[in-house]
Amino acid sequence: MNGDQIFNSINNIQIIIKNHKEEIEKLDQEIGDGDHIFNILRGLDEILNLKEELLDKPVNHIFKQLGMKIMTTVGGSSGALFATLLIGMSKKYSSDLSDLNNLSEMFFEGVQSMKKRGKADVGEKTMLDVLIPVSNNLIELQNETDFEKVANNINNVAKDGMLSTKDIIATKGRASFLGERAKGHIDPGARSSQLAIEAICNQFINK
Amino acid sequence: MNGDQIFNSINNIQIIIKNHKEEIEKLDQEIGDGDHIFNILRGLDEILNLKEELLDKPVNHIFKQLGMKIMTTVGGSSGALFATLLIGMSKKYSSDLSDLNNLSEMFFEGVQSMKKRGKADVGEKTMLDVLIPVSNNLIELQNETDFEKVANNINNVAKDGMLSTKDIIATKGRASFLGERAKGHIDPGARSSQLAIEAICNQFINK
Amino acid sequence: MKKFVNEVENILTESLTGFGKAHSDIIDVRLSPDFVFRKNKSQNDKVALISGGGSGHEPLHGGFVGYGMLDAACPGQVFSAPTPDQMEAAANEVHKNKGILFIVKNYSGDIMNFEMGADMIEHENQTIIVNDDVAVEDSTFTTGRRGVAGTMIVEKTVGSLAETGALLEDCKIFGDHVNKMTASMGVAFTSCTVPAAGKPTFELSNDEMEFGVGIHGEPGRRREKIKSANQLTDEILETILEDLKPDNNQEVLLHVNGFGGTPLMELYLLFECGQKLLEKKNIKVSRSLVGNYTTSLEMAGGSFTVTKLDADIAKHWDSAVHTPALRWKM
Amino acid sequence: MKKFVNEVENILTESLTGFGKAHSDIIDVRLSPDFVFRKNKSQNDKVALISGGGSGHEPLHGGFVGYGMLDAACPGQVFSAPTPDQMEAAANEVHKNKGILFIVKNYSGDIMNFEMGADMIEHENQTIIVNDDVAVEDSTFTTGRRGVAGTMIVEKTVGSLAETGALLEDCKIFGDHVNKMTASMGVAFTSCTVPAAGKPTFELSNDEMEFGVGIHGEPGRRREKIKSANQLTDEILETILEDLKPDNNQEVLLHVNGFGGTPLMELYLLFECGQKLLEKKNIKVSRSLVGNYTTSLEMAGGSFTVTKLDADIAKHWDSAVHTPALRWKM
Ligand SMILES: Nc1ncnc2c1ncn2[C@@H]1O[C@H](COP(=O)(O)OP(=O)(O)O)[C@@H](O)[C@H]1O
Ligand SMILES: Nc1ncnc2c1ncn2[C@@H]1O[C@H](COP(=O)(O)OP(=O)(O)O)[C@@H](O)[C@H]1O
Ligand SMILES: [Mg+2]
Ligand SMILES: [Mg+2]
Ligand SMILES: [Mg+2]
Ligand SMILES: [Mg+2]
Repeated sequence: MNGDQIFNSINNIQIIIKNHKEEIEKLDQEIGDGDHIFNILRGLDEILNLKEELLDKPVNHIFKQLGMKIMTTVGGSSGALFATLLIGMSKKYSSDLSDLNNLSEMFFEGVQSMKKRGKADVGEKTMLDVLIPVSNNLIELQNETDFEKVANNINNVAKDGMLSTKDIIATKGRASFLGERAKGHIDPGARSSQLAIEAICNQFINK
Repeated sequence: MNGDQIFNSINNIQIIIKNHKEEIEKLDQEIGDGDHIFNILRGLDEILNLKEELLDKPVNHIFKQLGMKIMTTVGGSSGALFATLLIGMSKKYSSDLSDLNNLSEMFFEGVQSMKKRGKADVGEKTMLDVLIPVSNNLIELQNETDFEKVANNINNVAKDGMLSTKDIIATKGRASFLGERAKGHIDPGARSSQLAIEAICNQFINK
Repeated sequence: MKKFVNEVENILTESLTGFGKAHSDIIDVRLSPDFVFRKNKSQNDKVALISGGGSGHEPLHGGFVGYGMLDAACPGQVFSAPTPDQMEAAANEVHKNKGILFIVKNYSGDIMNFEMGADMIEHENQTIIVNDDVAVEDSTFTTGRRGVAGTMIVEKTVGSLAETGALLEDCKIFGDHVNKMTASMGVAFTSCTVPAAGKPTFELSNDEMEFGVGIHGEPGRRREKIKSANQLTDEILETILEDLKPDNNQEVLLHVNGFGGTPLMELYLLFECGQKLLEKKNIKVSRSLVGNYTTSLEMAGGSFTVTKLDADIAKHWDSAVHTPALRWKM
Repeated sequence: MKKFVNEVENILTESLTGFGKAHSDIIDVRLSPDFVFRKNKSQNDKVALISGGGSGHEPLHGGFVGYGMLDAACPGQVFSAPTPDQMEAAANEVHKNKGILFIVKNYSGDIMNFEMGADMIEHENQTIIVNDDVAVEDSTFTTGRRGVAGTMIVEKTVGSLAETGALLEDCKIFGDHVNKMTASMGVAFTSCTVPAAGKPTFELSNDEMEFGVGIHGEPGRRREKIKSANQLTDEILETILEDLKPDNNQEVLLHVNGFGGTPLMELYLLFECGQKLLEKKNIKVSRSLVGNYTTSLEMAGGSFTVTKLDADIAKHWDSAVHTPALRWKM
């Protein structure tokens, strides 16, 4: 893992999010307050601005700085949560491990921090319905050598998690204020998280 | 002239104004503030409520009371002006004169008061472009015995006056704030005044 | 039409009654004829200030009744001048043996009805006609300019002078002076909806604005494509400054007034644009007021008002005031 | 989208700068990280009150910084919670050796960001979570109710207590108490338009309203046909009273809050409806506040807030306050 790869992934995430801008915007307008897409886009812009500065820095330093940037520029629930994810991830990097091992450990740690920060778990109609299953799945697959298989797996888990939010009555986040009325709507944070994961997975899938 | 005839005329005026509600509303929205039709309708409602109380009263008393009612319930330019007209008219009634003579004298006096109140004259894109020519014409015709002829005459003078406001650049009233932009629009007060006159004239025209 | 309303005919009465109750510590409301007046009359004799006009511009004028400003206000129907009996009743209620000063915005309807009201009272009285709107060309042949957001600045400053026990004559002279030192101009993005009409007074397409609009949604100088806040500020303040011809280093009061439907966030942004432009021209904004003070129901848009300050105007602007909508130092 | 704006990205910075200039006598604005704070710090040590939240609710919170209310406010992007570094910077600027009290509306984003901010500072601190919106059912499993227009009542009363030199502990207890005594609910007639989005957040047809709407235009209890002001008042106040369970002859503060796009005339009419209904139920409205205090950009609509008064709350409501948006007795 290195700066180039990290920023390459962020680039791909930005592309996929921009391609789904209207859809994400609409999701948060329906069951939230409509700012989610702008929070995400602002965050991506801000961290891509750090590319030159961070490209050659150690991986844990990069994650920490990305997290700090998101923390200080995004705001909202997603700002706090994604900052927590990245800062959590930065703590677990070890130069002795393979990329997939590193990613699994780091991601697991990051998602654990998010759960604490959001006081939430699977089944509450949030981005954690995508991120928790993905982090569990990654741990299971951390010694797999076929990256395309891992990517396909993760991709599907993320999609399932995202779709599962559709029929949940939210208990966390803004959608929770809606009760029954939020049913039938996909959670915006789940959708943007799933898309980010899809962007990364696509890097490993030979289409 | 008696109370019955007066209230009958007011009734007819109300009918014709209601039939042109949308048109008058639009005229004041275009070059004014849109309240003219509501001022007029409120005034007509209020004075028709006085019917029972005033029916048998002397003509000058009736006009005075109608004027007072309009003065205290209508507001806006048209409230002040029509109140001034009626109160002015009330001062000139004489039981020695014929109806047409009375009407001519009373109306002339009323319009003179309006000119003073509004500090306005013909050619300023106001209701006076209808009322001044009408009052002059009435004076000329005050000894005519063919009422239908008088009515037809007056009717035409009122219409010409009303139409003339279309191409005047206003110097009085709200439309004056518009300068060139008011050109091409008929003055709302001129239209409502002309319609009122038409309603009365129609009583004497055998159609 | 979507409004908080029961029967449209009762909107004014119910609203005025609520207004009276919400501010029962300082004002009272009398109905039929309608007027708002100060509850705790000043101990000392003073010139009584009475203003009024069509409703729909709230907090103007009822919101400015109280210590240091108006003694009474006469609200007409929405956008229709009040009737003379309202002025008569208000005058009889609040006069204090030093005469009555009417403050009237320059519209035919207001002028005529206030004149008729003045004819009906026995107290000595004078009238200040406010005509601060530079959107409309002034000319000796026409009705002249409209009275808009500058009116409350006249009411505040003359109200303060009247509180000192000044003579009617002096209040009138000072009010005319403040009016001459004041100029305003505004722009609308959307129409307002008069309750009785139930639909918008005018239509603007999605990229149009009415430049130089009146506070009743009357047309202004021109209808044109919307522009950036900086461009609008430039055009409006240029026109205002042409009229006011301020000296170098002139101190001014800069008032950004919202027409009702524009968020505070934008009004403060507009203030920032205005302040920066005036600074560049060596004009010192030493007093400021930002908010919805002279509204046009729910119309989106706003206006700039600039008042050139001298020591007297500044002093009377700064002095204590206690009304429903403007309150400081007490 | 028709707004007073230059570049959409700069709307907050320009607006905050203008806000700082317009009220430079009492507050100051720091940018990057953004916060508003009192200019003339109190002489005495006091608990420092810091609030904040997404922008678009002006005058909340920046408009309530000043004597008797907040020490600082942290504005986020429009409808997005502020970032922790804003809270850290504000805390470091305004702390006065008696600890920091954060006042936070109950939204995930605000709570998380304020928590992170609190983690970053060394000063002793506590947090009051305001959750007065009874439109949304409360439950131990969910995030619970939203914080809405009642927040400024908490800020006013706790602000007053803090000014007396009270301990952090006592301010926290009192704030929680005021929050518990307060309940709100609102209705929207139109949507707001987030500047970055450039189009309305939701669509309501000509005869529809969103009953129990949130202050970000989030959906409420239900979407339904518009009703008369009296009917709306009945439904809203019933829900509020069910929650507050006032005693017979209970004294209350009745706050009618406009969401930004509704004329004052209608808000006072709503106040009249509310006051009459409460009177019928033997509840005494002894304090009132009517106006646009907790807005949702240009959204048309409004809310009722009722606070049950005891001697303490009444005293701290009445006490002197001097902020850009609320000022009395000084
Ligand atoms: N307590 C929480 N735990 C986990 N995720 C949350 C929580 N609250 C909100 N979220 C996520 O954040 C998303 C909304 O993010 P965003 O719109 O940026 O912030 P906000 O809700 O503050 O407006 C939701 O769709 C949901 O996925
Ligand atoms: N000074 C004036 N002299 C004569 N007529 C006037 C004058 N000012 C206004 N008007 C008439 O009044 C009409 C408008 O009446 P209305 O809409 O009821 O009052 P307002 O203009 O005060 O809103 C105008 O169309 C015009 O005919
Ligand atoms: Mg959101
Ligand atoms: Mg009119
Ligand atoms: Mg009018
Ligand atoms: Mg948000």
